[in-house]
Amino acid sequence: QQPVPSTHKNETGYPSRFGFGRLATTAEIALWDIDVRPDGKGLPAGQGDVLKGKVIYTSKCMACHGNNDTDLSKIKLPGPVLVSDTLAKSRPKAIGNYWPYATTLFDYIRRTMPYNQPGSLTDNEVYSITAYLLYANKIIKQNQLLNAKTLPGIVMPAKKLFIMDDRKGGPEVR
Amino acid sequence: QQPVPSTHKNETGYPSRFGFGRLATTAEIALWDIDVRPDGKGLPAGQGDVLKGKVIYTSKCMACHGNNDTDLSKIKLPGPVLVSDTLAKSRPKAIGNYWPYATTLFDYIRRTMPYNQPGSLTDNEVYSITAYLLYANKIIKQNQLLNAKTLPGIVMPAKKLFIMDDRKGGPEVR
Amino acid sequence: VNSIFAKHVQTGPHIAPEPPEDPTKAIGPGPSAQGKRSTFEHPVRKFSETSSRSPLQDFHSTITPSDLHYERHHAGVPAIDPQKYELLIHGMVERPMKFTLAELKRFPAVSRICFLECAGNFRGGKEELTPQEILGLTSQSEWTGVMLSTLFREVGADPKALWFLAEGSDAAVMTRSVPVKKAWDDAMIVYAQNGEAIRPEQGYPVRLLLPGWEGNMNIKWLRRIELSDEPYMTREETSKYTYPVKDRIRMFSFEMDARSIITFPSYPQKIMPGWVEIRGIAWSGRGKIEKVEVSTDAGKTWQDARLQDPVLSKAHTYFRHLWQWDGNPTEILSRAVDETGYVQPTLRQLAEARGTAVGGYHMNPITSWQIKTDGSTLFKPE
Amino acid sequence: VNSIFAKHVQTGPHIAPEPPEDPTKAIGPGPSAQGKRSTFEHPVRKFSETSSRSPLQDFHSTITPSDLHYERHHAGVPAIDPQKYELLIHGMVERPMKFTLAELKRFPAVSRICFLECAGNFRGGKEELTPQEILGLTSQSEWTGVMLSTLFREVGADPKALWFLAEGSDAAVMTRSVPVKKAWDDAMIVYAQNGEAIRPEQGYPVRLLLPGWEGNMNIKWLRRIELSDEPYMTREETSKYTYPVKDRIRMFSFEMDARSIITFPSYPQKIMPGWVEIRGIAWSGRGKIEKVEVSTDAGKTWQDARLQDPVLSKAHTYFRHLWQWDGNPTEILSRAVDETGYVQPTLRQLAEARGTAVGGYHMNPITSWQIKTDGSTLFKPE
Ligand code: HEC
Ligand code: HEC
Ligand SMILES: [Ca+2]
Ligand SMILES: [Ca+2]
Ligand SMILES: [Ca+2]
Ligand SMILES: [Ca+2]
Ligand SMILES: [Ca+2]
Ligand SMILES: [Ca+2]
Ligand SMILES: [Co+2]
Ligand SMILES: [Co+2]
Repeated sequence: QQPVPSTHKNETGYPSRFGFGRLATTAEIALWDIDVRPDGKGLPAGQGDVLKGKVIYTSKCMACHGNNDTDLSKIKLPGPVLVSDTLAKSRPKAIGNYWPYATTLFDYIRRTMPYNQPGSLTDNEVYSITAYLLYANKIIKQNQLLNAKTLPGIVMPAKKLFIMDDRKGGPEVR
Repeated sequence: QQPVPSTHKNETGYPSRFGFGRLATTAEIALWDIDVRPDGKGLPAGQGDVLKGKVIYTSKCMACHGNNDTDLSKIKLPGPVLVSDTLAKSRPKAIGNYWPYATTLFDYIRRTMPYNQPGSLTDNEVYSITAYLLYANKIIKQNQLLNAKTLPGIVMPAKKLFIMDDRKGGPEVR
Repeated sequence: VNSIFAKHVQTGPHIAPEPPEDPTKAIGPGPSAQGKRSTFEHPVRKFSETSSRSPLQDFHSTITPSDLHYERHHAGVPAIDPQKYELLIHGMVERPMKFTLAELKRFPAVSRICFLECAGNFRGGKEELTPQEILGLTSQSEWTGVMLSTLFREVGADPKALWFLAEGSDAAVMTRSVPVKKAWDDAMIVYAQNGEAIRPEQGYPVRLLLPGWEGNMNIKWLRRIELSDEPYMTREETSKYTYPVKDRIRMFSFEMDARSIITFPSYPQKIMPGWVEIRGIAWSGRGKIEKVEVSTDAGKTWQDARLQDPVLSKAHTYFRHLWQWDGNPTEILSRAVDETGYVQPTLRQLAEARGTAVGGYHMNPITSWQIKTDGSTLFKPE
Repeated sequence: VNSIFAKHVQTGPHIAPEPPEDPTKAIGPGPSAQGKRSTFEHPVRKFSETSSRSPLQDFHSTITPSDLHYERHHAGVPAIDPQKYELLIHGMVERPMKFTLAELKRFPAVSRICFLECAGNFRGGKEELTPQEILGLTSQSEWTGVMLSTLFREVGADPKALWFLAEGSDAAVMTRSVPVKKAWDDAMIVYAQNGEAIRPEQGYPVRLLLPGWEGNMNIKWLRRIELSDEPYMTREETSKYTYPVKDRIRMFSFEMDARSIITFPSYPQKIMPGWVEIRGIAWSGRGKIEKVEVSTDAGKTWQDARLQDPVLSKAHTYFRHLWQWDGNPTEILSRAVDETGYVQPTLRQLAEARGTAVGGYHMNPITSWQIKTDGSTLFKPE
């Protein structure tokens, strides 16, 4: 399953270029190119910290995701638990025990949270919330600052558990 | 294209009978078995004549199909012309010049005319209307009675024109 | 859409609500019991009082969405209660029998993708015609039902039976005579279209399916089959669906002859110089499409188009041909070749073969589109 | 229909007007711009706030009617103006480019029938479950669009690119990493579903199609593709769509493993002693279905079912098996074998291979139905 470079020959009989479409401008690309990779590529300027993150989390996220004090046996949250290794009775796949990359947290929150106001957070807010969630999940210290330099360096507890699927079809059941 | 008897072998691997469905009763068959073949099979008891037919035609059919006096250059009829070799300027495919079997007229009128009251005519009415239309198209005499015996004997002018398609595919364009 | 039809469109007004500037910033409606088309898309049949035509120019592949299947009715669409429905098979059989819909569904089922086409499909006469207007009386579905041969065995069909009458339960009580051989070949009694129950306009709950044969014979709302030693000479097979061939009238032309039509570019579409993929459909009632040839120089030279896999027997087959348009006016044409070796003829060839009174039914001439200097496309009437 | 869903059915009340006693005596309504289902038929998706399931038990063949295609949304269905739509391809390319919908349609088009399936498809736990409830997160369409390889050549994809990110323009701005090799194999950018424009719920106007790969990767409302030398590790491919295998978590399981389900007889249907045609669908994300075996004695013996032609790669394949039920209680099962030689496993085999925490995604166990003495059918939860 590990991808290999493909030096692809054009065997379609098509011309290699049709001339449809147009060059995209740098500004157009920048507007949509919001992804963040594990190596930090795509992380914006700016930074955040745990305390600011906690404030934002409490006002913009907690209603749906709860916090350490939320008693999951009493209420059903609209969103998944984000601080899992505390009061959660079951063992949900959550940040502390399941997410292999910290950059994913930044990427995901920035592109689509809060659920009811997707894409409304500033980059600094996202850094801060990410810091808070990593702290609440006991992955970073309270005083750790998050920015494009520090975030990719964080090693998540679950990272070591992940393996690529290497099945290739055939009779074996795995 | 002339069909041949098919002594069909069951090569499906299915049983020859599944046992689904039930025998139909004679009454059930009689209720639906309204078709009439060129050899007269299917024609009911009863009879009709041209004069009765003209009266019925005038009250139940003429509004949609016109008569000899209808000026087709002035009005557009809701139904096809049924007496074609008279005032009709164009040469529509009609009873006098196009229909190969008289039994078809009986069968068709009985099953679906008048258009707005399909299946409402008695067998005697259908015999009479058929007689009138054959007369108006100069195929039978005014005093000819129509019934299960006489109707299949009528030879339509267009009969000799009809040929079965005998194309079988292949390169020939015919 | 043509305004005369737009009035009747059943999908509501065509005013789409203005979508948000940035769809990533607004949550959309959630899942639902049945989906709807985008408010920006309005494919419609063009309909008259007796028929409606599929919008061939709007289709990107060969399964016709069920609600856009062409129609030809002789007394409208009957309403039939599936609980009360029964099919009667009688005549030259050992056991005249009735089958309920539930019973028909218990027999072994078969699915088949094939086209239907009205034998009167073809209209010309002016330049401003769309593929829908020229040739829209054809559509394709995935049909499911029981082989008619299975039912013929169940009732004990008399080997001496040569024909059967198929009869509908619409107000036309539509009837056609069919050679029994078709039942042993590939005729089906179908109750499903594109996976679900047949649509009312296509014969709900049950129709006859005669793959490759003229649409009218595929009796909808089927209620009765009678086996016989001779044909019935019904109105549809004598007064209609027959046509002049020299000094005679030809009857019982069952198979739909091979044909094709380019659906892109076509009127009123416009193309730009450069690469253009010419697209269309081809089909034959006699089997598989062997090849489709395309000419971009008014018929002087022809090239083989690519056929979309899988190529199925008696099925609409999508073809595509890449063409570099230099901006000069020209004519583009397609011609189908089927597996029997039949080559779709020109109108002139048909007239030579059949005489000058040619027309009406079973007309399958090559059709041609004129490309103008500005890239606009017009039908070329002969 | 289940009453909790009937409330939301968008097709209006289910009260069919009483049809006439004899439909041959009453003229019906004429042709129309768009057809409607019979008032006696109500196939519906079962939907929650985030997904809806196709009514597999109602289907007689393999093309899913577009309005019944399963759904899985993460932030609802966005409204997108096709005139404003653009697809951006950038990253490791010679020329970052944008394509309008009209431009995408100018490229050579390809059609392909294939299934989509949510990697989380499978629900058990009780006896009163329909095929729709157990396995309804799969559907099949005839898709049309441009090969992604054609676009990759147009932008000059860097041969060193190993992955690409595909991104949607819904409010989830859904992203997945895909090996570039899939683009050279068979990935497509599609704009048509079953002949017409893709339905909004399936990604209108444009989605990514990765034949045989888990549904979530087939990004809907696609707006951006970025070529890269490594995967992005998005939330969907790390926190979701991964699953425990012994003491590890397996990620990047793209292909949907071969599976099958009997859709007739199934809960809550009832059969009668005598001939019964067992029916169902089988599919594999790795290629063609080689065979489907059916057992009518709780897995002791197996027989090959008949496969409906044409058997297509990465496509729902209908199977049918004739069985004479003697009226005794039993269990019926099906198992799919694909062209790689993979045999659909039992739940026990999966648990042995993956450990006891097995579950969640990519679960394709053989499913079994219990036939009771009265002919009623119940799911058999393991
Ligand atoms: C109105 C409810 C709501 C609010 C407010 C909300 N979320 Fe969410 N969140 C959700 C839902 C629902 C999901 C699951 C979405 C899905 O699965 O597609 C989710 C998913 C997530 C996830 C992924 C969890 C996982 O296990 O995969 C993260 C992380 C997250 N939200 C963070 C936040 C943050 C940070 C905020 C505030 C800035 C926030 N959310 C505000 C509803 C909410
Ligand atoms: C309300 C209008 C109307 C009335 C009344 C009506 N018809 Fe018709 N008739 C039609 C139409 C429309 C057709 C064409 C139906 C079709 O093509 O399916 C037709 C077709 C026919 C045809 C076939 C003509 C052909 O060339 O194929 C015959 C014969 C016929 N009608 C006889 C009758 C008779 C006899 C009556 C009265 C007992 C009658 N019609 C009353 C409208 C009417
Ligand atoms: Ca990027
Ligand atoms: Ca790197
Ligand atoms: Ca009879
Ligand atoms: Ca005889
Ligand atoms: Ca027809
Ligand atoms: Ca999915
Ligand atoms: Co419109
Ligand atoms: Co309902």
